Amino acid sequence: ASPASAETEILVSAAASLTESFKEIGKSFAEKNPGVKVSFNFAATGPLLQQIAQGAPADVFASADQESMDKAEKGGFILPGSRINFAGNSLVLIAPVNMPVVTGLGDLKSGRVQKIAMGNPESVPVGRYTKAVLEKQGLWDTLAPKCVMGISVKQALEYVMRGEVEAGFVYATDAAVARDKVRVVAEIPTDKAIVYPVAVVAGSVNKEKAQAFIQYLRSPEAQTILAKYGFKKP
Amino acid sequence: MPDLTPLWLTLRIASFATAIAFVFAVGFAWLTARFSFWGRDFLDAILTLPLVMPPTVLGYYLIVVWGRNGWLGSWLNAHFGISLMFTWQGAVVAATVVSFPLLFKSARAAFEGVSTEYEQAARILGDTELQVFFRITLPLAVRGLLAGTMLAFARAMGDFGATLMVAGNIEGKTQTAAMAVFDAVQAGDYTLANTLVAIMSVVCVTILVMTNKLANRGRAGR
Amino acid sequence: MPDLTPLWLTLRIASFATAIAFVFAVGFAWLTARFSFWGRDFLDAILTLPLVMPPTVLGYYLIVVWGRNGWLGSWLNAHFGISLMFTWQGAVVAATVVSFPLLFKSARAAFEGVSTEYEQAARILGDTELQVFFRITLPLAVRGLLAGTMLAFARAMGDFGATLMVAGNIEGKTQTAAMAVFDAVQAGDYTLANTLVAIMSVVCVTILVMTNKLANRGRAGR
Amino acid sequence: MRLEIDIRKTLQSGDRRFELEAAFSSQDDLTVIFGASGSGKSLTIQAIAGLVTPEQGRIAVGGKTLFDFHQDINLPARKRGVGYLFQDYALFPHLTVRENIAYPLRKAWYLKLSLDDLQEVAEIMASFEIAHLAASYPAELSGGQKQRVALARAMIKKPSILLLDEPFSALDSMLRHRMRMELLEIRQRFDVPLVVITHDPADVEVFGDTLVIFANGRVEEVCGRKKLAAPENEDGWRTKVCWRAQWKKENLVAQNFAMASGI
Amino acid sequence: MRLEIDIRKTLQSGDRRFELEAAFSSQDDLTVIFGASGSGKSLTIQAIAGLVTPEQGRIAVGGKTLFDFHQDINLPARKRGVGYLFQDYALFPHLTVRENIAYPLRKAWYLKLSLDDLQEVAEIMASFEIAHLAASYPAELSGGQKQRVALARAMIKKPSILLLDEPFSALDSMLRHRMRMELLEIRQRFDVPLVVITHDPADVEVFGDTLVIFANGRVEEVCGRKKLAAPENEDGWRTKVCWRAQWKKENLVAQNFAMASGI
Ligand SMILES: Nc1ncnc2c1ncn2[C@@H]1O[C@H](COP(=O)(O)OP(=O)(O)OP(=O)(O)O)[C@@H](O)[C@H]1O
Ligand SMILES: Nc1ncnc2c1ncn2[C@@H]1O[C@H](COP(=O)(O)OP(=O)(O)OP(=O)(O)O)[C@@H](O)[C@H]1O
Ligand SMILES: [Mg+2]
Ligand SMILES: [Mg+2]
Repeated sequence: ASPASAETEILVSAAASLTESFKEIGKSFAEKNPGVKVSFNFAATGPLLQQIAQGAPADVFASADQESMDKAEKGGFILPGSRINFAGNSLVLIAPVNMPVVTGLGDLKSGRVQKIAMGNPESVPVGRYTKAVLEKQGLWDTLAPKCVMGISVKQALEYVMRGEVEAGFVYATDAAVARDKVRVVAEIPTDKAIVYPVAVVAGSVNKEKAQAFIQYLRSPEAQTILAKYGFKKP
Repeated sequence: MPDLTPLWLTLRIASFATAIAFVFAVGFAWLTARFSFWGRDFLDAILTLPLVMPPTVLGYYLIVVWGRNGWLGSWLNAHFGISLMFTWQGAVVAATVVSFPLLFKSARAAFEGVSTEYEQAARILGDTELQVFFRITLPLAVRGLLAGTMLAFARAMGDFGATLMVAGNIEGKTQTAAMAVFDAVQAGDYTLANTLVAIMSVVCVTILVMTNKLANRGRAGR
Repeated sequence: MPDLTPLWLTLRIASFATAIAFVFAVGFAWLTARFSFWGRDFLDAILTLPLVMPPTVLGYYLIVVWGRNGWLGSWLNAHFGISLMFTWQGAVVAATVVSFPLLFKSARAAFEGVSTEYEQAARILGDTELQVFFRITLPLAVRGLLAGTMLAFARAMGDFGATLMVAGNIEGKTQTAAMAVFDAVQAGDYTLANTLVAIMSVVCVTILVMTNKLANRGRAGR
Repeated sequence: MRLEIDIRKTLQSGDRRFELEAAFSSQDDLTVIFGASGSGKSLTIQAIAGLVTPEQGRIAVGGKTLFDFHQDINLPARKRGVGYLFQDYALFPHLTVRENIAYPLRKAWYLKLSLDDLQEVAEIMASFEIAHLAASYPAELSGGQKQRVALARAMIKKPSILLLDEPFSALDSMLRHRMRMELLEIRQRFDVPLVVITHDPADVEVFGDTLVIFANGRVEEVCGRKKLAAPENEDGWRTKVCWRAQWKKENLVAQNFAMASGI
Repeated sequence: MRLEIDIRKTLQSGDRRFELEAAFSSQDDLTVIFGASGSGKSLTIQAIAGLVTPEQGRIAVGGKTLFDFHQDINLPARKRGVGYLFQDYALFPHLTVRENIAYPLRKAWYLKLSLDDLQEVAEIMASFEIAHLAASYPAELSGGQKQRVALARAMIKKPSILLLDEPFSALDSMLRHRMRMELLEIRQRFDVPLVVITHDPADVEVFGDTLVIFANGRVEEVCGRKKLAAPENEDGWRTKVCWRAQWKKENLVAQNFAMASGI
């Protein structure tokens, strides 16, 4: 922040899937809090965490999964006690609109389903959820060879949208964006609820403002915006 | 010791991609280096463009073209029943596209550095244009070509975004070393990441050093 | 018309990165091209390595080194109070690293293509080694250097992974064109993505064509 | 009639402009082109070889038309069947001496040379005294050695005409003498006409059945050996040279006079 | 005593091995090196210029030691202050004729030439008859034109010794004559000793105050003009040349004899 302007700036490192909703929330937050400017750094959760671990000057860290936040907490990168959950999501099975092959989880085993897109369980949160579900259903071992692991949930969505795969696992919010190209076959209940945590970064120099932003995420205004993009209440 | 399948796959993909890129790059480079035609600089710039695109974006366009429903891909699928998506051949296509500009530019500069006098001498000695090219131009441009080939090979080995998009990241089938490293870094498994990077580096350095040595051995005076 | 800030930023970053990479690449290229020393091929291979790493992984290593807690970064921070993380200068560092190998390899091949006879003639005419380099070697290697510079510039413009890691993706501050395109593709906004890609391509082609034209104008006979 | 040439060509370099208007014909097997530096000699034989395309005119060798602007004939260099010795040799730097000389014989790309061909290469290397250099690269040769290799390479395919651009300039006098005899022998054995550019009056003497004198891009004078011109105006050096070429060794006094003034 | 040289150097190319053992000294301002092709002439003057580093021995010019193996002296080429004319000219292809000639004058990189320097360049171009070529690039020159440009470039800095590797081979006889006179004049005006490699007996005549004859990498014979050796064994051509160089124009008969046998 430059000393010349009275404006303080907070930098929010947020998961890529929050891009549209957070941009909107940022605007409405700024309206409510004159003198505060919110900037965003959108990327996959993995890089965001690495950046924070290496001392990136972020003030707020909004992750798409609990595990990354756990790591951040364990590493001492976030302010203890500042962590809250602000949104929820759900896992859905989708298929291209013009491909009627898949009607439920059970169809995935069929020979007519050659490829299934999902996030990479090793690095993408949605992939971890998907893998857990499939393992619990006893489908993982059969389906794993068919699975195409995207580096991001968006990549999995892309494959489904372009009809390169017969089915895919993404978040409900992603499916909502591509409503005209993909069809939601089923919502898949997950063991652990899919909730997005947010926290103040330990190295932040604007801790109060950061805290204010986090609080704002729980406000009705912010929740309305999040709902608009398909997010659930935490 | 981590699983080395991705490494072999990477080497195979990179080799094929470099070979294909070589043929096209040398062809275009020769064309632009030896003939002056309208729009030559423009063609040159267009052929360099793949370098400017973020690989993932390039991958996206590759799917649009080569995907099962892409305009070239659907034709391939309809007439030959083949699809490049999620196959290592698809990875080759992606790696070829990303490494092509490197070879093309190097080759063009190399060809332009060959004195036309030698080519003229060869013509008088009875060579056709094709013979001139293979017996004189190509061998005399060998340093630049080699540098370009090594760049292209390294780039093809390291490509991640475009390859991933086209070939998917299917373990044991299309997962390349770059993807494995990426996964490890993403997953925060730095020990694995470092090991993989170390192995990749050693392999790559070995290949580069050996190529250099071979090239120097086979090189003529001057 | 989309916001063009990322484009200007990209051009600025790419220009700085290319300039820095040029200086180092030319230095190392000259060293490896003109002197024969133990481990030369090895050094050459090491300097090509950044190309083999997936950019994101490279970015990871970069922040390990340059981050505020990194071993070079912490020193910078302690002594000068500056940090490269999330600044456009950081993006320059990342783009420099990814584009360096392209310039280095091209420059080395170009220098090796310069006949040492001209250098000897210049020495007899009273030139110091430095003068020989600037007045003879460099101008005679101009084609290859130019090709390498254009490659490096294009690569720097298109870099995504490494730059993102070091500089972040902060709109109006460190978001480059490549990131904007990537974001647009991610958001499924293909119209925006295509527009951005089209603008980037036009800008890049214009720059490349103009560079080529300038170079040809300023070129000597032969 | 073995060589007919009548061409025009304009060369531009910045403001400087060079106009070549070369027209002469030679019925003899030995033609020497003589003239001041920069007068267009090299350009003319490059046009015969097909390295330079004239803007106008006609070139014919031994009745075969190589170039004719009006008939739209322009044989590519490889089909002209001429031998050419470049002024700076143009030896291929990536090939050894042996490979350079064998170059025109090896038409398929990777085929080994036949035994006959190898024999031929060995013979020509021996006769040019470069057999010991067979495995060296051009960069490792002395100036005269390069020139002999280039000569051997130009001659190995028995060309229908042999164009030589200052073939002996880098040779010592012993070798020069021997190479001249060698060339004359080859000329007779294979009946190949020679066109020689030279600055050496001794070459004019030996090779100059027809002497063509260039000045400023134009043919100033053509003297056939048969046309026994009287030495009328002795003040022009060209006349002296012509005259000298015609009278050869028979008139030593004249030769000495030419030598003394031409040092 | 202006030039002293006593060096050894071995060159290897594949199986072929060339051993240079050059030892001679010359008190005269004009030294001609004569000898068969590949006998080591070019290598020797390259060693004087500092382009080739001998394995052994000593080189001194005008009392200044340029190389001494035992004293561990090896001046870099740029400090030797010699002028050198390359056998294939080595004109810088990216510079025009004027820029090539002005090259040694322009020491700071981007500085303009001073008026004096420009004047000097213009003068030397005029005296070498290449003023009209000033803006051309080397690739646009004829063989002889290249050579004159190279000579002008080597001479503009008034070197302490001027080494010439077959300086006139590509020139026509008129020009050759004039260039010789030009060189001799320069030599006298600036008192710069010349070392000339040549195959032209006329050069031997004009420049050969000391004649050094090379054969197979060794100095076969050194004849000073003063040492009036009797022409004892006339069967060796070298003797003839030496002898001829000594007797010069004074003995036309001998000259003719040498000419006839040396054609
Ligand atoms: N780089 C090299 N490697 C091996 N041999 C070499 C090398 N350079 C020159 N030679 C050999 O050294 C010998 C002497 O060469 P040099 O150039 O001094 O001859 P020269 O007397 O100048 O002959 P010329 O009159 O033909 O120019 C030659 O036999 C040549 O082949
Ligand atoms: N590419 C070119 N562009 C412009 N002028 C040229 C070019 N090539 C040659 N010239 C000019 O054409 C003229 C004739 O050149 P050419 O090489 O035929 O001369 P030459 O008679 O062979 O002379 P020399 O005896 O010096 O070799 C020269 O004045 C030369 O400068
Ligand atoms: Mg010529
Ligand atoms: Mg020599």
